[in-house]
Amino acid sequence: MIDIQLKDTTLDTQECVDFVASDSAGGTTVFIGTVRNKTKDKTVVRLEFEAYPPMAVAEMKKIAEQAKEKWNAEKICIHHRTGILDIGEIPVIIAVATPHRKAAFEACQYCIDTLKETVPIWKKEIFEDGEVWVAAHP
Amino acid sequence: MIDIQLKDTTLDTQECVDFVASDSAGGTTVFIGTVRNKTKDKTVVRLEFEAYPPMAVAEMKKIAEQAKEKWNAEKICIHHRTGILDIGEIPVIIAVATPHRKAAFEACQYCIDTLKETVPIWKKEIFEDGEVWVAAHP
Amino acid sequence: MKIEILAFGIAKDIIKNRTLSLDIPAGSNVGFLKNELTSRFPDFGKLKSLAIAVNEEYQADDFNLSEKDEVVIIPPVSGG
Amino acid sequence: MKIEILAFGIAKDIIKNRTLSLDIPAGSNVGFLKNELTSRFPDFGKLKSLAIAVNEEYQADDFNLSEKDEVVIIPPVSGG
Repeated sequence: MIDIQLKDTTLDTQECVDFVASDSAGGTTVFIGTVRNKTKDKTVVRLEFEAYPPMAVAEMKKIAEQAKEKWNAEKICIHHRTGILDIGEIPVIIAVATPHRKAAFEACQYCIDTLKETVPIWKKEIFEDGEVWVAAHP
Repeated sequence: MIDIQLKDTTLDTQECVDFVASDSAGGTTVFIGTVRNKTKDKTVVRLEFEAYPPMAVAEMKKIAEQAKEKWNAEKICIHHRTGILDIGEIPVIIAVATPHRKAAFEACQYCIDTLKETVPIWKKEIFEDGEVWVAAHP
Repeated sequence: MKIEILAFGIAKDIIKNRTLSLDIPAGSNVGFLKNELTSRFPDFGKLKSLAIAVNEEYQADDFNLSEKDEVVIIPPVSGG
Repeated sequence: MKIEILAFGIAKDIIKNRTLSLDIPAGSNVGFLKNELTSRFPDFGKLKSLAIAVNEEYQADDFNLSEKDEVVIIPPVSGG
């Protein structure tokens, strides 16, 4: 089972953990992103996430399906925020339950690594003196 | 900051996640163990965890300190249950917050792997037709 | 043929709009479109990467476009 | 000297008690204690490993015991 959500309201870790809970899974690994207060020593005021919604959801679903297949995951949950996020807020939660724990770590890491490479979501960092689309330029 | 708890009441994932939350950490990784309903196709009825409490806490603290040092973790939380656990209950939660996500995965995996090797806690699996101390014999 | 293009993130800032209408030869491929975009808006050439999604799927340069396609400019993504 | 030993997990089942009092020569080390335990309770020899903690720390075979030490038999652990 896979649960993919792209939404503009606060993400809930417990909801993701509850979704993947399973009597036959021995290990659940969760990754929780957090808006950091600094990027390369520059103070971040807030972040803004923009998504191309239908494709972002489709790409997250692909990632979850690949991870489910490759690591024999029982359940995978990927929730991603859009909109304006303050410092300490959560842009992304990924929870993966697998029969054995090593696979849970690998699958969860695969999901977040791949999400950052392929899912059409863009993050703008807003500083006190300007703003920048993250990773846009070499 | 490190939070180590060994207790005979339900573990709370949100509590662990909240403990490690930090404005300067960009990634939190959480491992949640779960009591599986099967071991090698044998139906498990419940588990019983016994600990040598002062040393179990001391060893978990050592692990957290090593991980904090090695991966520059900001905060680490390790909670472990004792007593009787039913299927689906949580024996262990480990949450690690680091500035960058790769380190969070590595540190969290190190904590659970090492915990299973060194912390004086013993798990007895209770089946319908008997019981066994896990991993006691070769 | 006339195609309607959607832009997100920095692409939106570069074309100074959310959408863009382009007249390109019928049967043009994704590679042609990227060249066209970069010559009209040189700032696309400064990005780390430039991808095109057609009907919600990434497509390579040799993919042929049709008039009814949903075409989206995908600048370097940075979710998570 | 007389030492008081605590047992957990399967060690408790093997000695059929939570504690065990042993009379061993003064200055005996951990290795001697393990041999003594295994000869009295051969089931210890069947375990995957056998460790001894002294005052809440694992100790190697060459560690010398004293009468006031808190000595604990640590059969293979299986937490998590």
